[in-house]
Amino acid sequence: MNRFEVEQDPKSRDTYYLNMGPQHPSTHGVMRIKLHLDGERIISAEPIIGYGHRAHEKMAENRDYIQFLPNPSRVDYLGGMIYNVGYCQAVERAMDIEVPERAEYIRIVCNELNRISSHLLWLGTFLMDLGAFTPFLYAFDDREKILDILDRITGSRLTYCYARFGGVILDIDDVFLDNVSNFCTYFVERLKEYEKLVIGNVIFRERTIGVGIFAPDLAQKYAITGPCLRAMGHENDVRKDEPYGIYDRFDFDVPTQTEGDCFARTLVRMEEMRQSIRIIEQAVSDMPNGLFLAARVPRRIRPPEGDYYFCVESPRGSFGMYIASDGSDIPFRLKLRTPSFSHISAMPAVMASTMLADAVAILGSIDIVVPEIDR
Amino acid sequence: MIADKLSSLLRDTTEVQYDARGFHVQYTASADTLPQIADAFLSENFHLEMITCQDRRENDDAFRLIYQFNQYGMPQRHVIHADIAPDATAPSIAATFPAADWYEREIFDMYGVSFDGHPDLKRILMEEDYFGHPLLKDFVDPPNPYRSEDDAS
Amino acid sequence: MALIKEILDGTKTLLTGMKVTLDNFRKPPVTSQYPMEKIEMSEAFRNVIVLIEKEDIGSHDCIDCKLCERVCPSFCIYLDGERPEGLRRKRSTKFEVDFALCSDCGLCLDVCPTDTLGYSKVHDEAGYNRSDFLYDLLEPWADKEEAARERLKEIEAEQAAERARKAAARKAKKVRREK
Amino acid sequence: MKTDIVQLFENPYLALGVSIAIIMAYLSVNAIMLIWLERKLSARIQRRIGPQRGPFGLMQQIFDMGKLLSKELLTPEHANKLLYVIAPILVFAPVVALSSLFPITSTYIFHDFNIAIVLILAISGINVIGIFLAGWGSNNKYALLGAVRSVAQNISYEIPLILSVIPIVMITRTMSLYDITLAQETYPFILVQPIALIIFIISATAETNRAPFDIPEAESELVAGFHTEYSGMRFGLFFFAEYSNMIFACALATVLFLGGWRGPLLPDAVWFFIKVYALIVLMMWFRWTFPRLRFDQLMKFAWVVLVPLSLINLLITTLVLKIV
Repeated sequence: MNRFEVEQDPKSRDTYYLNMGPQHPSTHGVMRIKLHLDGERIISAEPIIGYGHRAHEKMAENRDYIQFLPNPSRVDYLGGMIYNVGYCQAVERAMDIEVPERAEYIRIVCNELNRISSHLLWLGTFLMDLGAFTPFLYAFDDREKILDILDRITGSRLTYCYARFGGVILDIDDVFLDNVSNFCTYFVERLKEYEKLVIGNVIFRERTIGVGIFAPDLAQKYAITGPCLRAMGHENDVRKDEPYGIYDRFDFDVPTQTEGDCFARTLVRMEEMRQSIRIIEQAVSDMPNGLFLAARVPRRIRPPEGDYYFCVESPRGSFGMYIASDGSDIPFRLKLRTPSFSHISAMPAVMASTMLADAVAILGSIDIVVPEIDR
Repeated sequence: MIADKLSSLLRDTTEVQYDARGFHVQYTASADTLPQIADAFLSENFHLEMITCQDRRENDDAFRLIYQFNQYGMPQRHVIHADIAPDATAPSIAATFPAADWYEREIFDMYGVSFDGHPDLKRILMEEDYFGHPLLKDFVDPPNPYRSEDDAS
Repeated sequence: MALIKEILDGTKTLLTGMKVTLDNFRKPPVTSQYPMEKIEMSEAFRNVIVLIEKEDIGSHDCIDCKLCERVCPSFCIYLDGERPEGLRRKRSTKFEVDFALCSDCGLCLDVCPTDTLGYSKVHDEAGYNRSDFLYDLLEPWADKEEAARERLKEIEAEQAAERARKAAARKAKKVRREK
Repeated sequence: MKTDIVQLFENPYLALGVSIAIIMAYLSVNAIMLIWLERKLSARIQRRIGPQRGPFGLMQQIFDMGKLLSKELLTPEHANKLLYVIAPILVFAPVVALSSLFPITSTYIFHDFNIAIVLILAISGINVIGIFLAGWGSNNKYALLGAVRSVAQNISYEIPLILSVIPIVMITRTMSLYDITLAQETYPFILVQPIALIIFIISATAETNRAPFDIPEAESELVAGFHTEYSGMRFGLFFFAEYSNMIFACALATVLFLGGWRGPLLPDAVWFFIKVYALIVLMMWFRWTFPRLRFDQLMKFAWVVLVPLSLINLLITTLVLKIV
């Protein structure tokens, strides 16, 4: 008996269990949700995770800080750049490594481009879960443009390993900056099109308004972060609250909605893309000259003994890295606190007493990335 | 204030340098007071950011549970260290913070630490019939039965 | 009345959506015909690592320092080397990369002291076995190895002469200062 | 002057055989062409190129057919074999049976039947049974859910569909499709019954289980709905049935509202097919633009919006006919 089970007539035996997943078109990966259904209505939902467990935390205990560099971007393949940069920033803070100005600006541009590409993929897959196939391909087309831009300097399109302790691996050029500015102008127009096609659509509104409401107390109980939290009315963004890197130099808003339903989450993410464009435009116009990789980086990365916690705003929420160092080359313990893990653990409370089709919409709207849950 | 509520429950309060460490206060507590600590944090509008564990059997002959609480708006991270003996169980705080439910399952899965009063303590990331606890320092990776010799490179 | 207004508003949004798709219908396709038309890989494109030619040597300059082997997070580089007769530096005799394990992180390029590692620009490798991806990076350089070693001897001789000259100069300076 | 093709033959069984052969041949080719059209259209809407094998990608469909035909027909272990096997046929059969009723030209028709509309509405209801049997027989929870949804949806939308046809019958005082087309000599009925046409198109989209009303096979929720377990040509029959149903529904709309074969300059049959395919393109356009409705919203839409609206339309038509 699940704690979130809706009361049910004990005499009624007309309920059944449905396995949504591990292979299901809308679980976005190998994840399983055990649904207890009464007709189309969900009595209880139990997410079962771990199908994509790759033991990143164990890997971290077996290799030194530098060798763990390619891993963070594999934890969440959609926000790879943000995770990659975030891990570098965590180690840089622990080691007190100075990062050159130019590198910081490059990181901001890449981070925000990556955030937009992640949100675009979310938009596409979310709408595909709702049955609209065309916006999915439009979103992928735009995402492809971002990947092309990032591909030019990072050499990868999905799992970036671009940041290094003390900067980035390759300098950007004017062509890159031009591409970015062109993309910004193009994308602002394109967002309006999305809004016409999607946000205004009456069917989309019917499917999302009032669906999958995160009750106000849920935030505190389950440590909801990111766009899901902002859709509940909390103006909470790691980039504003604990500005890491140089986020405190940029002027941007934290979009919030109060309803906490799928539609609010959609609006928050759409607005977030617009704010990311704002940050990128500022960063591109202020781009300083100079080094892109610090000249003096310690050869051996050995943070002083103690615990470190560093969190970044990933497209899904607050991604935290807890590093326990014993003063050696190898982390004693590296815990990855991933936002999707918290969000999916709240699913039993959110999904109870919704419809089967809503379960799909909710899963789509919270933007889960299964490897990030399983790590 | 959270500090007043916690003063009777915690020892070794250390204010740490936020700029270097990323959290504000670090405490050491004994494991059996964890439910009271959780209640205190809940009443002060904190949320449970994460629970994790360290295998310190080699140095201190203990597992160290690490609870991290934070609050929305103004970040205020409180980290609580609670050492438990390798064969002891810790009290569950899933009743206070439902978020702890999965974290405690994960620690049970990865370290074999049991939690009293957990609603449904079972493996979460590894399959249910798995034998070991992978994040223990003395864990040995078993040979993969599904991979044939000529496949291995 | 409210219902009718709702229906009309809803219809309007549906028509706006249909107009968006119609507008896109008139635009040209954005897909590229991949196998028919080759895609230019970017400058920074990462594939399997290769040994780059050093112009003065006429071949690669891998000195078997094993730094890349040590830093590789996937442990997919296998190196071996020897010190040829009459050479100060070592030459690698085995440089294999198991690309099936490689994660293209680029850490080996970072640590390479002679900068002789680079990326291959081939992007469409395929194979039937894992062993198909065990690349021998020295293979393309095998026939140039002899010449390279000869060349290296000359270079090292030059370098030695340079060093000797500098040492002599230093010595002379020291002697002069002592005087 | 009209001539029934059926009456050209002395032997009625021969006539039947020839008619069915022609219709089957047409429906198969039509389904293949419509799949091609849908794929090309969706590709252009999504700024892709779409199928490319052969001229204009036409060969792609032939190859796909070959693939479907050559695939093994799998039957799940605990499926109800009989129901599982006859379900695809039951879905496809009504369309074949009813296609003979449409007056494609003013001169030659298969057979003019004086209660054609009643026959069409009655027999087209059979394919619901086929879908339900498919879902029930394949012993799969997703398929069953799809079947349940499908039955509820098809029965609900049958009512506004019928209610939107009645005004036409009232105006023309006949149920023969040929006579209804003749009655639209001066103007097509879209001008007098626009609301009925809209209701008809919406209901027909729902009846054919196409997006945005494709909840019985909603692939993001139910994997593939009622045909989850089907493979090979049995799946192909469902596929054929979908497109045949489409052309069937659009042909009915053409006859009832758009004046059938009537049109200037071009031959009758050409005008008929232009109208039919224009409606089909419209339905495809819907599909590639809109998200899917939720099951309960779909039912609500039928009962709260469409049924009252069609009743009001019927009432107004009655009043106007009474006064005029």
